[in-house]
Amino acid sequence: MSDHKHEHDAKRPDPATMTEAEYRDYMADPHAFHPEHHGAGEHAHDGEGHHVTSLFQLRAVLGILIFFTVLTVASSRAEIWVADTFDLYIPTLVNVLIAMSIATIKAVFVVAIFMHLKWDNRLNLLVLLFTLMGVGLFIGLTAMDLGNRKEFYDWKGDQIVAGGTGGSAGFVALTRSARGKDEPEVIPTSLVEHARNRAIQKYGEAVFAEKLAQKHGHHDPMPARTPNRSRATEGLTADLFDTTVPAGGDH
Amino acid sequence: MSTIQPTRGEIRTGPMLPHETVQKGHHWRTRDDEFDAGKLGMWLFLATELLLFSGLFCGYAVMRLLYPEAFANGSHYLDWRWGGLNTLVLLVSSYTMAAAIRHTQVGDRARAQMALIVTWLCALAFLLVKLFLEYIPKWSEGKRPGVLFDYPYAQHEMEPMWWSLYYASTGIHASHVIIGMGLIGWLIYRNAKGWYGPKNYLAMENIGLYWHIVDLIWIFLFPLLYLIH
Amino acid sequence: MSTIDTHAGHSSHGGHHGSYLTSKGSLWADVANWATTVDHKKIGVMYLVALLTLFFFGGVMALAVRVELLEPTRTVEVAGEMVTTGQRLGVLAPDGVSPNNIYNRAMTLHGAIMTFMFIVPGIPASLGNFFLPLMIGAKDVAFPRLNLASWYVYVFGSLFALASAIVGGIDTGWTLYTPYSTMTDADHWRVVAMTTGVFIMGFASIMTGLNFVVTVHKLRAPGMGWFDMPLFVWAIYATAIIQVLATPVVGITVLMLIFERLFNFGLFDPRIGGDPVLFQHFFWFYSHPVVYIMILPAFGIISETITCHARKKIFGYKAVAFASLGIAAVSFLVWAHHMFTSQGELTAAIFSFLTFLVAVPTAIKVFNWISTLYKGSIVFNTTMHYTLGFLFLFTIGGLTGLPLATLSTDMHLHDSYYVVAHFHYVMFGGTVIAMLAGMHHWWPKMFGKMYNEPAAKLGFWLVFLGFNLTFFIQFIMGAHGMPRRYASYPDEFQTMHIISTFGSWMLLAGFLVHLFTFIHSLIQGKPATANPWGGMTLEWLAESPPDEHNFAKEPIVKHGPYDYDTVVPPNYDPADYPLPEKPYTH
Amino acid sequence: MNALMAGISPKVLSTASFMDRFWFGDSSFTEAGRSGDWMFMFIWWLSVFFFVLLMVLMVYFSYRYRRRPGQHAPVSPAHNTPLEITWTVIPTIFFVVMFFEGFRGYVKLNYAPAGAIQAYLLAYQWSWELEYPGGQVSSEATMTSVGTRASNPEQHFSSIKAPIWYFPEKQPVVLRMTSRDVIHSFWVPDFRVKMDIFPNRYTSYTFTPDALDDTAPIMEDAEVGAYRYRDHIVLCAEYCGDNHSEMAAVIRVVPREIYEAKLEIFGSPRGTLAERGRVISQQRGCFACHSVDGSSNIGPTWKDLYNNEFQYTDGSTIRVDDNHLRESIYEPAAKIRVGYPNQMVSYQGMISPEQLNWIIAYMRTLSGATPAEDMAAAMVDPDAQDGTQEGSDGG
Repeated sequence: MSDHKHEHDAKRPDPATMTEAEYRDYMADPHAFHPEHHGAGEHAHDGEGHHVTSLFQLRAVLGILIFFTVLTVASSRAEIWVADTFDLYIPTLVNVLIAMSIATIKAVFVVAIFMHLKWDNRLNLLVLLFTLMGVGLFIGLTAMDLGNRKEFYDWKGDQIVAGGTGGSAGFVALTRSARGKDEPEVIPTSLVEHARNRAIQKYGEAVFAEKLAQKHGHHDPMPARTPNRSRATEGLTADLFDTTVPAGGDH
Repeated sequence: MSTIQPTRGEIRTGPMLPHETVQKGHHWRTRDDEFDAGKLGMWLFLATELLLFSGLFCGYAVMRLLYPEAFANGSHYLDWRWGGLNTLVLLVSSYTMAAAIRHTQVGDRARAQMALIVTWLCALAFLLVKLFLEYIPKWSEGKRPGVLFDYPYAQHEMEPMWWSLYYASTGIHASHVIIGMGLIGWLIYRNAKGWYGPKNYLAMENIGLYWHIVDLIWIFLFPLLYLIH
Repeated sequence: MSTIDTHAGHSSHGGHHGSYLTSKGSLWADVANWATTVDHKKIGVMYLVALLTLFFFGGVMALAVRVELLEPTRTVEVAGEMVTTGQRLGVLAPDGVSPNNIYNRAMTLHGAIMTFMFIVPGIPASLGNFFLPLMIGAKDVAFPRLNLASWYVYVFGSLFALASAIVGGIDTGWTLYTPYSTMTDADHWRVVAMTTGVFIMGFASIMTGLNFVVTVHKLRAPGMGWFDMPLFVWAIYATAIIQVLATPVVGITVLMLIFERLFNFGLFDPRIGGDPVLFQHFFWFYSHPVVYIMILPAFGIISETITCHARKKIFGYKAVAFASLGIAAVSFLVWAHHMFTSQGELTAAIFSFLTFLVAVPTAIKVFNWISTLYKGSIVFNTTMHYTLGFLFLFTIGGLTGLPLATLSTDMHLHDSYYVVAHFHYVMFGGTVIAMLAGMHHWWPKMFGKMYNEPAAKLGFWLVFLGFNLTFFIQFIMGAHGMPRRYASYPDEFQTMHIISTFGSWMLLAGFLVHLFTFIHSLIQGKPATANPWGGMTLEWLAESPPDEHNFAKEPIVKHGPYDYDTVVPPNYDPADYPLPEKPYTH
Repeated sequence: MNALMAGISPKVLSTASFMDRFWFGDSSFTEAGRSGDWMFMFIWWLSVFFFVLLMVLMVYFSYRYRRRPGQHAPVSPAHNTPLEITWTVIPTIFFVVMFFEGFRGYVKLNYAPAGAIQAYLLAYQWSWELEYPGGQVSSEATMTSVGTRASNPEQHFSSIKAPIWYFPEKQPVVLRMTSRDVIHSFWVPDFRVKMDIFPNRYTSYTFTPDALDDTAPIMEDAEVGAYRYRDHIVLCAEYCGDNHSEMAAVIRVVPREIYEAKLEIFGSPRGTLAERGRVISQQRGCFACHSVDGSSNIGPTWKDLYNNEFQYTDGSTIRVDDNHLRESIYEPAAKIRVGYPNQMVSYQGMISPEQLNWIIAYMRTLSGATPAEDMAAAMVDPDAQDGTQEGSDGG
């Protein structure tokens, strides 16, 4: 680098004498700058060299975005319909992948056209890519830790239990808006159970059961399509291969 | 729709509008430099926004891996129609925002103003749907975050966690929408005064970028919360 | 053959207002002027004052911690009654509060103030703010108003955090680990105030970082290519990237923590099914890169001072510059080495490996600095004392990090005093010492006054020896089995703790000497010339102290920042620095 | 570590080298710990070498090339690619070596050989409770000499009783640890390992204490006679609140027969884990659908269930382990055995996690495991801590 710089010093252009367009080029890369290579018209015009997106383009993008929104909603409804009609359960992973791919396509259109990144300075694209890399590392490595806590002892990982394995409900003194009250309400059980108990107390068992049926009666019990915690799910779910007993949930 | 003609190429008498007399900052060499710097700064800010939300997405991913059933149940509690409506509203507002910038670039101040107002109204519509059709009914049913949870018909132990993440992510997103409304309102005011034109629209461009990021995050939140189960 | 265009003289510049320190007339006019200024130099000085004030508070807490540890706090039986002796801070405890709790609060405040409020903004916001535009020949940073806003946000956030300290302080440890931080002080808002302060200060950090990235990209002087930038600028640039990319994550983390405390959100709360290790991942994703936010600017300062005061071109410019970027990049990949004892084994192995990766560029930098001394012309002023002191202390700090990156030895040393000693060697022996080097190096430029060299050297020796006395013994203590954050401890460590506490007093004496020399310099110091050390970088082109708009005429760069062997420094008498007879060529 | 508490064994500097004493006070008392020490010493001497090299160069250059008035620095190259590559590659090689050696040591420190005693440790603010596989709980404790001022004795401990846990020499031990409130960390400096303890997961701590040699002190015990022993202090290394620094315990390594005699003395007041598991199963009505003798019923029999493979309706074959049992009890519908109806209801909230662990321990004995080598999930009962009734949260 600068070891041999002084040999070139004489040839270095003087920015003080440049036109504005030349100067812009020069600042972009002073070492590569050669005024004779600078053609008029490469850069811009009447002072503002920024891309003007045509209205047609914007409207087209809006149309595409709406189309993909409809598509993603449709795919999610279709999945439920397929499950109800054909007892065919698509694995969650596939759904996630489809929905996220569609969202990514939408995002690319927004970023490229609406946010002008297609015509923008490459540096801004670089900023975005580095950011996405950071996001990926953050989520990826954190999630990886969660999945790999039991290398030495089988029972070490995957044991996250509300209330803690050590104490469960007994010691939990969760308080509902405890602050500022003399006698905070202590919730001795899990939050869900506590809410249910209160409702049963309020309505009585029979009415509660009726209300519960009202809430959940209109749909089939949710199939337990869990990427289950004792073994990883492989391939499509049960009912594709074995139609004897539908794997219904307990609720 | 507008009686005011584009100003480009028009010979006009009278006082100069503010956007025609704007000078560069004293420490900039050219206005182009200033413009590029402003945009670069905005993109860096958008990077911080993405990373801010990445924390929520990370929490979502980890908790979903832990409690998939709770999250499946959770998405069933949300009505995809309202979410979808909000998605459309935000997409349209994103389009009008981009259009406003385009109109300003070609000097059509009146149409830009219309586009900005539509954008603002869309943001308002988004918030109204959010508040009156989502938050208030759900909250009053007892579907609340964390320890405030009081919904007796829950089907899974971890549903309070789902509501925590739902309220955290949509709430932080909604706060961005509110800030965006403030900024767009400011744009409308300044545009009415004639601050923006073909040579001076950096503020509009940057607020536009911000608004598109808000839209972008919703594009991901919508399927994650409403559709995947 | 000075080839930099020097001052064209005051007359050629129409709007010249004299130095940035020139009074506006009345006191009120000055206050109003400083409070509303967008001048990066004034903001830099304001940051410096705010930082040093907080450094003082954090230091007081550190001294309190050391005093507490003078005695192991033993419960002994006196006339049939159990009596606890030596609980020095415990006398401050109100009835019903454990004496240990007072120690825990002091320890937490020391950590929280020093990291979040002093050392993270530290060098970039003060010296960086002042010198980054000067060094690249700009009139100001890219967004001057944002710069001022960042100062106000920083002060506002600090006040939030200090408010929590005034009403009693928090006892969570600066790392705020859940679930302890969500359970402690359950009926009080102190923890929320502190975390809100951290959240607000995050914005200040982002604003500064964003500003610097854009400044470096867009405001370099004509002729200054990327490899003509001084290494301090490279370091600040790398730092700014980390600030922009890492800080938002701590924002969302403390926001979740605040929600956790207000509504028991559950994400980090094991009682509702959350995962406390997830908090640690969130926290360290920010707080490890932050270590490099702290140390990279220090590297930059050392690259400047060692070249200037050894009158020597930096050895391996590109290696040092790329090492800065390399460290910035890798810093995002090593966060979980703070959690070797808490996470899964596979993750631990991966992060151990990545941690060693970050050691490589750091080692390269140290080798390069020492090679720079070779065949130099080294002057032993205070700045050079601090520079060599930095090399000594930082090398210890870096090498003692190796057993912490190694999985098998970290299982023993983690969370012990060994770790405390290690990060003090890096943070204090590295960053603070480098900041002192930078302050002595640039003091004449910032305030136009020279300081008393013998007194400053005395200060150096007190700081240097006091620091080693305080912290070296802690390596041994930790390996012997002394855990961190202990208010009372087994007797066998008492001798070592006493030595450490004596060291902390010596350190205090050193800082008082420096405080004295600086104040003395402001009042009675000799006026400084524009370039008292014969530096080559652009800031020495400006007056001492610089003009309101930095340079009378925009400088145009025609040589590298460290061409001491071919160019006579600007604003300097060529007789003092003759060129060598045979300039080096290929 | 010495003199933390009354009655602890005096410090004996065994075969420790000078550097061992300088850095660690003594050499480690486990094989794995010594290999960690060796690793540390390797890094230490390497660091010393490089540090001295760099500092000698720095001081020499500073002296040799100090500024002399009127003389300009001689010109020298500003970079040297071979040199720079060298000093990049050499540290990298060392770092890679360190990483691999460190990882090997880490595996050694964390992996217990087969046949380890598995004890169950509960940490809470601010003490520990350890339960042996047979259900015994140590009744011996020693007063720490560290403590806090008793300004409010109701709220704070004036001094801490540190429990003494006996373990046999040369016997691999696995502690299965969890916490009741906040994060703690289990550190035995003599063993050179620490491991964090979390409120909602299990972590493990492994050690194999050395044989007691002649340097070990002799304890006169009225009940079991004189024996050699060696004490190792346990400290909490993760900040956990006010009395974090008083959270101590003692691991006392004794000959095997003394260990067994001690366990005999401690007794098993609440029965072994398996016994408790049988009682809980009875109380929760498990035997209405499940048999324990291999006979068929509504649900699968528990006889020879654990650690055997079965077919499931989703086509998979699963070896029944702790996690699977936990899932089957808390979410019975997730996996259905071929040939059995999906009829069981969830016992989430009815069987607490530690009761679940006892049931699993019981199932293990039905599959031929003995309590002593029981690797099944189990946990001390936190209720015992408060002296309240067992199973108060169940139905």
